[in-house]
Amino acid sequence: MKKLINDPRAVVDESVDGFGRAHADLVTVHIDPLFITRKQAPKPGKVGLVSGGGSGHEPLHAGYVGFGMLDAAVPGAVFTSPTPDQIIPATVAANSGAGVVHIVKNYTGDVLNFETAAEMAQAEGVDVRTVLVNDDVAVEDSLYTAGRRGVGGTVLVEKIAGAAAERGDDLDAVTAIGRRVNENVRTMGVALSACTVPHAGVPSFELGDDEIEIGIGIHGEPGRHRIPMENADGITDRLLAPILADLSPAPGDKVLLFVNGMGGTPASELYIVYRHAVGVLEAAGLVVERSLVGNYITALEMQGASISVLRLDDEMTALWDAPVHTPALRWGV
Amino acid sequence: MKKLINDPRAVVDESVDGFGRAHADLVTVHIDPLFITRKQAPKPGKVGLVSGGGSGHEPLHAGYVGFGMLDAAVPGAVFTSPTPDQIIPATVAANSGAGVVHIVKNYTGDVLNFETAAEMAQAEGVDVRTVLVNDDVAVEDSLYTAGRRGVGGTVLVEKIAGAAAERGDDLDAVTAIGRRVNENVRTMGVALSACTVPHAGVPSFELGDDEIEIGIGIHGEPGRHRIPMENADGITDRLLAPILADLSPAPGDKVLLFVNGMGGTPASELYIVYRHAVGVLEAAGLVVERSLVGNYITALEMQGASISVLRLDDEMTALWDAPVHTPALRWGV
Amino acid sequence: MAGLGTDWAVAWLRRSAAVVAEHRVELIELDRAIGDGDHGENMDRGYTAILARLDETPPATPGAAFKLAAMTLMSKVGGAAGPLYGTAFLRAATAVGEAGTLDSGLVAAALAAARDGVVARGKAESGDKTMVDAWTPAVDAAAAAAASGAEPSAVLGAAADAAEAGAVATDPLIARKGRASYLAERAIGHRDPGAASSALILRAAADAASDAASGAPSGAAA
Amino acid sequence: MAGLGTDWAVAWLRRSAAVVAEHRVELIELDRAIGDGDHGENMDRGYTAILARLDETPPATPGAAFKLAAMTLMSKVGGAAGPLYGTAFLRAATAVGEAGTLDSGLVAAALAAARDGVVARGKAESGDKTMVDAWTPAVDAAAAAAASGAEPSAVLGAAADAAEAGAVATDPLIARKGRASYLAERAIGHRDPGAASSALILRAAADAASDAASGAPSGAAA
Ligand SMILES: Nc1ncnc2c1ncn2[C@@H]1O[C@H](COP(=O)(O)OP(=O)(O)O)[C@@H](O)[C@H]1O
Ligand SMILES: Nc1ncnc2c1ncn2[C@@H]1O[C@H](COP(=O)(O)OP(=O)(O)O)[C@@H](O)[C@H]1O
Ligand SMILES: [Mg+2]
Ligand SMILES: [Mg+2]
Ligand SMILES: [Mg+2]
Ligand SMILES: [Mg+2]
Repeated sequence: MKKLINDPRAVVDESVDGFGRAHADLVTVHIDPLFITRKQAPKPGKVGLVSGGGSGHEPLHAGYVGFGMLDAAVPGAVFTSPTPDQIIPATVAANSGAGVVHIVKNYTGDVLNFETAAEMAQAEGVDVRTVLVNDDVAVEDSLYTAGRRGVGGTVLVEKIAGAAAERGDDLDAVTAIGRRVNENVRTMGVALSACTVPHAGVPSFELGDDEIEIGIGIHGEPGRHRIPMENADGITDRLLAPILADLSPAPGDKVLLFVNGMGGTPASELYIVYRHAVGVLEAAGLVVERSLVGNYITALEMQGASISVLRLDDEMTALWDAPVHTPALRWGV
Repeated sequence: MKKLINDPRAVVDESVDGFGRAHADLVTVHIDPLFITRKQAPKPGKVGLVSGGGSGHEPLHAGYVGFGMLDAAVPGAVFTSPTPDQIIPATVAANSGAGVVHIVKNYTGDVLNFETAAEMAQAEGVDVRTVLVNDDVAVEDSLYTAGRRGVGGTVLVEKIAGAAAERGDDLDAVTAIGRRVNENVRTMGVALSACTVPHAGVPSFELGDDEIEIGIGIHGEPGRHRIPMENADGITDRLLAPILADLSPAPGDKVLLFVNGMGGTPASELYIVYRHAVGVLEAAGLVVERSLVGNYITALEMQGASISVLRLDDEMTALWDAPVHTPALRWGV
Repeated sequence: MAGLGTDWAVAWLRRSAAVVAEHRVELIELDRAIGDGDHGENMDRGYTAILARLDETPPATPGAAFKLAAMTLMSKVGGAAGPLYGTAFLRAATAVGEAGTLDSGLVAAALAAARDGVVARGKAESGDKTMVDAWTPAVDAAAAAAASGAEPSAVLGAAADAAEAGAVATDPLIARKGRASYLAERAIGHRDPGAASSALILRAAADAASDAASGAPSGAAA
Repeated sequence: MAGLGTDWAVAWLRRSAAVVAEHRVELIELDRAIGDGDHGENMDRGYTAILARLDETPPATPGAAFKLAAMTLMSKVGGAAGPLYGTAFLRAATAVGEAGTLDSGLVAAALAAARDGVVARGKAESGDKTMVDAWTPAVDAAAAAAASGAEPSAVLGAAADAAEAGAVATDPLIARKGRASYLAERAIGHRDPGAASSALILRAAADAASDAASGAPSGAAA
């Protein structure tokens, strides 16, 4: 294992510390328990947005703390959900009296820890709602599993719900729009290589020189199918097919196309995937109204990508376009 | 070799095509010969900025085409400088009558091809100046080599010269500020792994499981020293020492600290490097006034990083802060 | 019939910490195969923190020791295992109340309460390939042993035996909860990491009890 | 004494294309060792384009063939090699002018002009571990052969022999120009890729000339 780290157990603390210094104009890092809040206090009366999860998915979530997106982010250990003693003070800090929305990716650990924290914050007088993100179509049979995972769609939920909160929507409205985004987004990923969790020191799974994992998650957990390597267009087809089957958009629908890098994929390859994905969506009669291409929710240095398709309505598009100013996403300001 | 590509020889064409589609609001892709121009025509009378070089360093250069930065970018084959027949029309397209600045990284291929193109564009009536970027302190002895390479500093030259052109500086002034940035920036890189050029199909060099290359360039060319793996703080010290020795800043100097990922390095690791680098610079009495952390000039999927330190003056800081709106760098707009 | 006191409870936690540290890599490997490779690290971080807190604020009753463990695991482990083990210890603490020593019946009741806590939080059923598959046989064996009049240490011994068998029995299962559920058939042939860590912890409880019964110094590492 | 005509010039370019394609991986490997691994790919791309243009607009004189090669290599190769080879062929075209056939003196003069073009553009000296180290011995050998009254095909044979020896002689050198210069001592023991491709191309010139002399079909691949 070769990584630009010092003590494997200090990776999260040191990285968040560096992040806080690099973006001191935007965020404040609180230590022990560890969480990150917006530097500029949000407008009084604004609904607070808190998200969090295991580390190793940077820029998610701390990179999205700032104007028009999150009020606080709670990083756990690498690939391990954070604990209630972190989530509770983050929730309290994000509450200006209008209540707080937890944006939680659907993993047992995240769900259980946020659930506990929400109960306890509620007991401290904070009105907490939860938007559960479960957009990963790789998990086919949700009756007999922990349910679909929250992956790429999380970024879109955070952006759009964040814009709704910023414009002054109330707790019910922000929760509703967050859920609406989740209901309209589907994601599927592929891994060309595994990633190595610092404290484990060995790759999280083994892939042959000519194998890829279709339906990979963002934790280096194995995917659903292992197949021989294919070219980018073929892989893109394989990712889009279950997305479109599940979302079943109608011809003429407007969509946001999000091609996400897993951390170790050159931008040039993401654009090759994007290129073919646009073609497939257009051939299906869809209108690609908005796009996002880059490393926005990663799995350490994994090589691979995910594709998310979000069916837009006019309100979502307007909220997507609304100004945002965070370390990792910025426009209009 | 596992990559999200189709035909290895179509990598640049397909990737630029996808890039053009994803950023159709900002750029226009011209094919055969291949170059990229700004969508929104620059103000008449504005000095044009053109850069280019081998592909594989994305987002450099096409990602920096847009308001406040480049007017045109010219991508070569992967790690191969572009040819005059591409550079000439890009130069003509960028010329609004006020002349054009070529920002050229100091590699024999880039220099020769841009030189030829400049002569020929000049013959077609375009006033062309060249800013040569050679910030890489890894190349020690420039008398007996092709000279220092242009690396991370290129991004800073493009941003700051781009802002000068955007505010209306004339050809001499834009050239001068570009050169001033180059004179005040030093960079040094490290590779933890090699990268694989698509058409070559094998890694550009072999590194042992416990070896790293200090002084790596951005083409997968070998670095200057190969040493056993060290921790992030130790590596950061090794990169900063020659930078500071060569730049010899005075205590109290204001600097911009740029920690750049080579393509396959997680953001968390870049922040760990950033954290220690800030400490070293502050201990040297420097004031870290501005920062940039992320993948801005890469070498395909190489794991590694580079550190650039730019000694700022007030004008450079103001131009750095000026609004920019490109696919890869955006603020203030 | 010797009841198990605070010394035992503390010894159990210390011994668990040692055992978890010793098996850290093994638990990571199990989780790497069908999860995300952090279970050993998570548990080790949690129990290391327990050791520190035991030194800071030594508990006065077994119930207080369980509560200390619950709060520490909840706040230091994260992931799925943190809230599950946290809830388990919290329910166990409630089950034993203020009791200074635990007889066989109370030991069995504490284990049952712990298991119920895991089920209440995680909603897993037996056969879902989770830690419940170690706990439920352990609870059943403990209840049977207590009903037949066994000593507390024998009750824990029976629980540990059953937990170990239960962990082994997760090998052929398809997971229906937790991360391993994403793998469907591909989880077959792998042991559930949480079931494995549960067996280790229950064995530590039994070993701490035998040491206490045989008068060995409490708190000795395995 | 048979001069070399347009047929020979075209045959040279076609044969070069075949040889470069055949040695593509070898040139990539050489460049991978001390450069950036693209030289074989760059040259192959350039000569493949030359083949296409030869079909589109067959040149009428050797000079026109050289000019076609110059423009194509300049616009398709990129990197350092593109402008260097482009300039070489451009200067060679100028040196031979409108001549319909090239005698030994003109062949030697064309090679000298090509070499001078490389030096003018790249500013490398002999011993800098560049393609100049193949060209300069080739130019000297060609001049000597022409002065001693050798046939054009023998002039090219002498040039090719010298270029091959010159390429081999780059092995022990430290590079002072191009990418390999960044390596300092670490370039020792590796052959310069541009010198190697130059030797291949000059050998192709000689082979095309022997074929022409022996009446073999022009344009045959090696
Ligand atoms: N719903 C559940 N009910 C009971 N146990 C569960 C449940 N989900 C997961 N587990 C247990 O948690 C273990 C994984 O713990 P850990 O690796 O620490 O957390 P994570 O899965 O969040 O990485 C599994 O091996 C399993 O025994
Ligand atoms: N200044 C120079 N003068 C002469 N030849 C040079 C010079 N610089 C580089 N070369 C030649 O170019 C070759 C490399 O070509 P190529 O790999 O195609 O370009 P690049 O170095 O841009 O990747 C070298 O092996 C060397 O022979
Ligand atoms: Mg985990
Ligand atoms: Mg090159
Ligand atoms: Mg786990
Ligand atoms: Mg090369």
